[in-house]
Amino acid sequence: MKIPRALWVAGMAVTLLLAGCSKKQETAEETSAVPSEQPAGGTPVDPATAGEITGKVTFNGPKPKLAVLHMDQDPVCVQKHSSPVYAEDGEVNGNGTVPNAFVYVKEGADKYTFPAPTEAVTLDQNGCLYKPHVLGIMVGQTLHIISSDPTTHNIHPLPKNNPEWNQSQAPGAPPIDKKFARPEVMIPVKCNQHPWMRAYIGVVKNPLYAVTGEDGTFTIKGVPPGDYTVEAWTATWGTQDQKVAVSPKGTATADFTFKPGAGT
Amino acid sequence: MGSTTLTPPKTKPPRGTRLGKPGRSGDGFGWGDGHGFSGGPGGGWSVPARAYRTGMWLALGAIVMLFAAFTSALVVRRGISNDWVPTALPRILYLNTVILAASSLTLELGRRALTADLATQFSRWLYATAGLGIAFVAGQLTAWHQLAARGVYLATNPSSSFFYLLTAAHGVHLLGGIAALAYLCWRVAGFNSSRRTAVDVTAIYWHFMTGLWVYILVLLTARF
Amino acid sequence: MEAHAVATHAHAAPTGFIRKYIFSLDHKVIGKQYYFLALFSVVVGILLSVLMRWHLVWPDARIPLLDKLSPTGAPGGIMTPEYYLSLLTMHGTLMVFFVLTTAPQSGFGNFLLPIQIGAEDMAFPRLNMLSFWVTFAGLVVLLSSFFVGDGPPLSGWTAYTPLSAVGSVAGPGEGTGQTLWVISIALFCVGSLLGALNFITTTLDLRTRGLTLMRLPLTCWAWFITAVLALLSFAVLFAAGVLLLLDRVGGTSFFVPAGLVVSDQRIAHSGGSPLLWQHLFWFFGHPEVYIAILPGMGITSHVLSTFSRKPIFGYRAMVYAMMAIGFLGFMVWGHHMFVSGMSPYVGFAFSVFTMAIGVPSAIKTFNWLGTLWGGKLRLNTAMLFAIGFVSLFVSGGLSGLFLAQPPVDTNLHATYFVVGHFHLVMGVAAIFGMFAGTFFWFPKMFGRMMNETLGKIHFWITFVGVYCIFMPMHFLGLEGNIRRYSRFTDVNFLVPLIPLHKFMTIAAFVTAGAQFIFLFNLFWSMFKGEKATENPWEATSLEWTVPSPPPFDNFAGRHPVVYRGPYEFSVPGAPKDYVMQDAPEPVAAH
Amino acid sequence: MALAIALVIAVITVISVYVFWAHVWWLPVDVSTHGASIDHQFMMTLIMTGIVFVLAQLGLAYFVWKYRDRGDRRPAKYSHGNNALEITWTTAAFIVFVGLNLLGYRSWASMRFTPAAADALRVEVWGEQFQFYFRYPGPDGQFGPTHVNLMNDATGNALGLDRDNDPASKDDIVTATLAIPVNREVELILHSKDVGHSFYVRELRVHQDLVPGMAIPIHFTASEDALNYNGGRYEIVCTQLCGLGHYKMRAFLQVMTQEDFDKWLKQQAEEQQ
Repeated sequence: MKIPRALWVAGMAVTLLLAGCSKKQETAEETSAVPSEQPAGGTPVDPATAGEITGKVTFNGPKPKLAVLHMDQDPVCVQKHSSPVYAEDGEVNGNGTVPNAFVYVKEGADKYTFPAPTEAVTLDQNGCLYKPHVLGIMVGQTLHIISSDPTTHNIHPLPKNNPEWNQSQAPGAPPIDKKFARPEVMIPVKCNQHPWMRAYIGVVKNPLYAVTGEDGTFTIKGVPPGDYTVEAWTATWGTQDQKVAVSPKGTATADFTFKPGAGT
Repeated sequence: MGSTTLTPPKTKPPRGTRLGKPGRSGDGFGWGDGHGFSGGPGGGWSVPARAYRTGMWLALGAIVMLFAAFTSALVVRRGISNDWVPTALPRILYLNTVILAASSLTLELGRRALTADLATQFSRWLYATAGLGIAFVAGQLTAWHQLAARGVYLATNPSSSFFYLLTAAHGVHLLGGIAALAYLCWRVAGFNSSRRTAVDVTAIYWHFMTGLWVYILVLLTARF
Repeated sequence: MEAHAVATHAHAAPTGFIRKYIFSLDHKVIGKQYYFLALFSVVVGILLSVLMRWHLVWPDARIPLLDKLSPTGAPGGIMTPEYYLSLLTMHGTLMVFFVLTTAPQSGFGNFLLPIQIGAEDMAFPRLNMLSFWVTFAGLVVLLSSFFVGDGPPLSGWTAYTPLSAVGSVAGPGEGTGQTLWVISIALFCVGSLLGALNFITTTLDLRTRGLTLMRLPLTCWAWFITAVLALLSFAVLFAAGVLLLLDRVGGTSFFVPAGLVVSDQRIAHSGGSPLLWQHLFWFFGHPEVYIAILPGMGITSHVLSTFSRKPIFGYRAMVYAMMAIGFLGFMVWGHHMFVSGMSPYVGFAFSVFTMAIGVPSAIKTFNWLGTLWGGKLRLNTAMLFAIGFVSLFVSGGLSGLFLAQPPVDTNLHATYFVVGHFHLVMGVAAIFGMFAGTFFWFPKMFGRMMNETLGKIHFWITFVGVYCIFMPMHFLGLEGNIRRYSRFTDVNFLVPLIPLHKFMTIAAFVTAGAQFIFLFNLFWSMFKGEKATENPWEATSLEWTVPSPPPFDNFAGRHPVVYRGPYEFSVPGAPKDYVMQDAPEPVAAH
Repeated sequence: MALAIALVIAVITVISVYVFWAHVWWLPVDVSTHGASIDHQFMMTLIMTGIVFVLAQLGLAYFVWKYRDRGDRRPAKYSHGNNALEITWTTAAFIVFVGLNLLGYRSWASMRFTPAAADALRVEVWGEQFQFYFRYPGPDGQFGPTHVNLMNDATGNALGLDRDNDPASKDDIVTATLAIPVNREVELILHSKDVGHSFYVRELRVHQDLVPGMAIPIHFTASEDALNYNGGRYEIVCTQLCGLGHYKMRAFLQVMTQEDFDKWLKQQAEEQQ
């Protein structure tokens, strides 16, 4: 949202205004231009030969102690929970597996065309937490934001590559539908009114992504045969890459093990 | 208030004939107590020359407030934080200072020539002043280039922020002065020892700009 | 710039439409341009306040058409908190700058100052035109923020840093909207500085023969002192605006301290001072409130004296009081900052000056009452609004005495007590001044009379209405009702206060609706009003010696000569109950 | 018309005075030891301004009615004023206004000019969009350093403490509710992580901005009364416009007996170890 300095030096307010307008149009054009970014006449995926990538994400180290989230300031949030709520980032199961890791095909799938799905990805605000905590979405796909809480939230994604926005959603207000024009892993989402609330959105160019479940495992389906670089992302320990080869109708395995000290 | 000279009675300021109503002579109205009033009923009406001086002094008052605000910001900013790194000023600034001081001098010489009704000399000094003014601005731009070449930009540290801010603010005001000088050069033939309000008013501004620059230089170099 | 203006002054009446009405050099046209700019702004500003009041008491209500205006600001017509704050910012900015600073000073002042001092025009007509168009550009830039990015900024008209300095991460509207806001204010500063320079020069140097300073109408004194305040304070706001803009787009750190983490994002600034912004802003901001109210005081004095048919009581005391207000006005800005983290010793010193500035205000009030005392009051609409001004000024001024004292302010700071105080004393009081001025000078400006019946209906609803809106704010303040909250449902102690808020909102709807009566009266009278004579009010100052409306050069080549002060009413032995300022005949008593 | 305006002004005056007089809306209960002096100064101001308000408004109303143009031949009084009167009311106003302010000096001085006692309970207050956090120094009495790169609300480390590496941080207790013992002086040190906020507890008569880049100390003592109202629970609200969530930036203040406070603190400490 920064305006070029040269314009300021000129001091021409009207010019600035135009800059503001043209910037807006630019964004709109980019959104509409997204499909054409895909290589023209790219290969469609043949479902008959597509395989899958599975694996699990583990953490090898002392299990981090998760802090209790203090929701005292908003009684609505407190009432939604009967027991203390712990921070979600850095969560590790007893057997060392890691839920809420984002795994996606980083390289190797560019030659295929993947039209953005028409169905939306839903992000719910429930108990003053985001459900899900980590989610993936395709460029141009709709993010459908709803609230199950009788309190006002604001949804504030903090992207580096996409336009920032920040919008309140009162109880009973209509859902908010948004799209992301450029790939970005990951976009943190924050509610400033409940600052502990955090979601991560992985915006990717293809549907070849998954989020590890409660048991720390994941499955990426519909992967056309070929060689890929797969990346796993965690909120606490950063990312890891791995090369995998998927044979026709085959299942490739990619396990990721994170160690303490890495990451942010 | 600076209203030291009264309008010469029954003369029009230059250019008054262009848009003014024909056949009217200028009266020095305005004191409300009849000072400077010399026309009888039916006399003409125009703005007395002292109004331009008043206006100029007021403009300078506003500029003083502007730079006073910048100064207080500088003093506070330098005082409260520990991230202030003095910026070594390019030496060309001192040359620029001499150039600007010289331009004030040439302008004064020009005004003397005007008092003596030496038209050719007046125009020469006027051109010299404008030339020196442009040289000063060019020198300031050179100083910016030298700083930028050293990797010192607006946001590099607070002292460089203030350096660029104050030099730019002064430079913009000085450009106004150069525009006024250019106007004087353009209409140089219209001035003489009794028609000179525009020259005198410009001179007030120009000398003020010289003094302001010296003040800024002291502010930027002083260690306190 | 000055050099350019030299001698281009004496101008003939232009003939083309553009030179006559758009890029006019005529102070009367420019005055009307300012007046209508302010009128437009005040209509928008009131509309915003109605929307805000609506949302405050029915926060979940669907406001019709609002979702069309801003689909993200009011999804489904329900206003979001950020949109509320955007409207709040725009309401404050429009009202303070483009209404209160514009209409009483630049509007009426431009139209009347040259005529009242017997001059043909302002000293620098080209600067005058420039100052209007720069102000106009400022308004356009400000309003454009409704249509770009996230909409207008949400940092309020005070734009406290670092909220206003760190960009969109701090909230919606803090991106492009806030940048446009700063540019708009900078433009407004330039326009006001040019205007102030012109006013001062005109008053000092263009007074006609015999018009000594102590024979000036109090309106001229008010405009003059206001212009001095504007000249000294807007330059400082301009400087602050430049610094803020550099912090926003140039990466500097004047107002942003080190180590900020906004929305979990580290801010790459270091070492700036948020209090520096507050000091610079309020160094402008406090004189600004006097810029808003002084012209209203001048108009009120003028109207009260005229319709009391009495000389103003204590003319010199009035002048000195205005000078004292202007002077002390520069030494009290810290009273906005008692709880800001400023040194408490400095705070107390500021409070002493602030209490002292109440003295000249009291003097003025006593003198207004003294003017009414023993008068022969003609209670027309202009007079009613002037009386209303005095009442509102007293009410709002007295609540300032609470806020001026640091210990008392501790509990009232940033509550509705403050909102009630400044709306009464510098908001509606100043607007009552404008109404009085409009009814009083409309005949001179447009050559026709306004309708008195409509005027009185409008007065009654407005007078009672504003008391119903703003007096309860003081009660809310006692209860600790915080200002700038977009709803009162989320803090327990605010919930019981909502019924009172509902009462105020209804009063606001009625009062805002009553303004249509004024608008109708204004435009209807412009074309259909009764033709005005040269001096319909039997007033004494010079503008009533020329036709209504005045000719292009005001006095048609004539030079008025002034023989006496401006408020010579009911002079014993005089043939009528008023003596014109330019009447040469000797008068029995003086 | 004259009677109408006189009556309206009089009615407005009477209603306004009545609402103040009858305490229809009034100051909240005061539960601090210093609040009485503030309330006293408020009352002094209210009485003084009340008198001026009534006299000025009723005077205005009376003059408008009394001196209306009745259509008779009585001329208006030709007077340019009275210097003696001017001097009198100028002096009187000066003495009353400035004198009133000086009366408030001690109240302000006792709150602001002296630091907190050495044995006061020290608590840090941190504001951010849109939440208050409170930090107790723990048994060592030291507040550990805060690291901006570690500040992360989602991990519950809003203040950026490095408990593993900073010994002073290890026992620090961070809460979202401010609990304080009754009858003991409390010193709050106010910080802001992002933009300006303000700390206001109306019942405590405490109000101070949180300014980013500054650590601002304030001190107060909750009086015995504090336990008696609303279970000792009061609302802390933000009064400095800080962004879209300003209207709900709030926390609770819980006043407790010293024993309850010790227990509470211990429980918080256990939860965070």
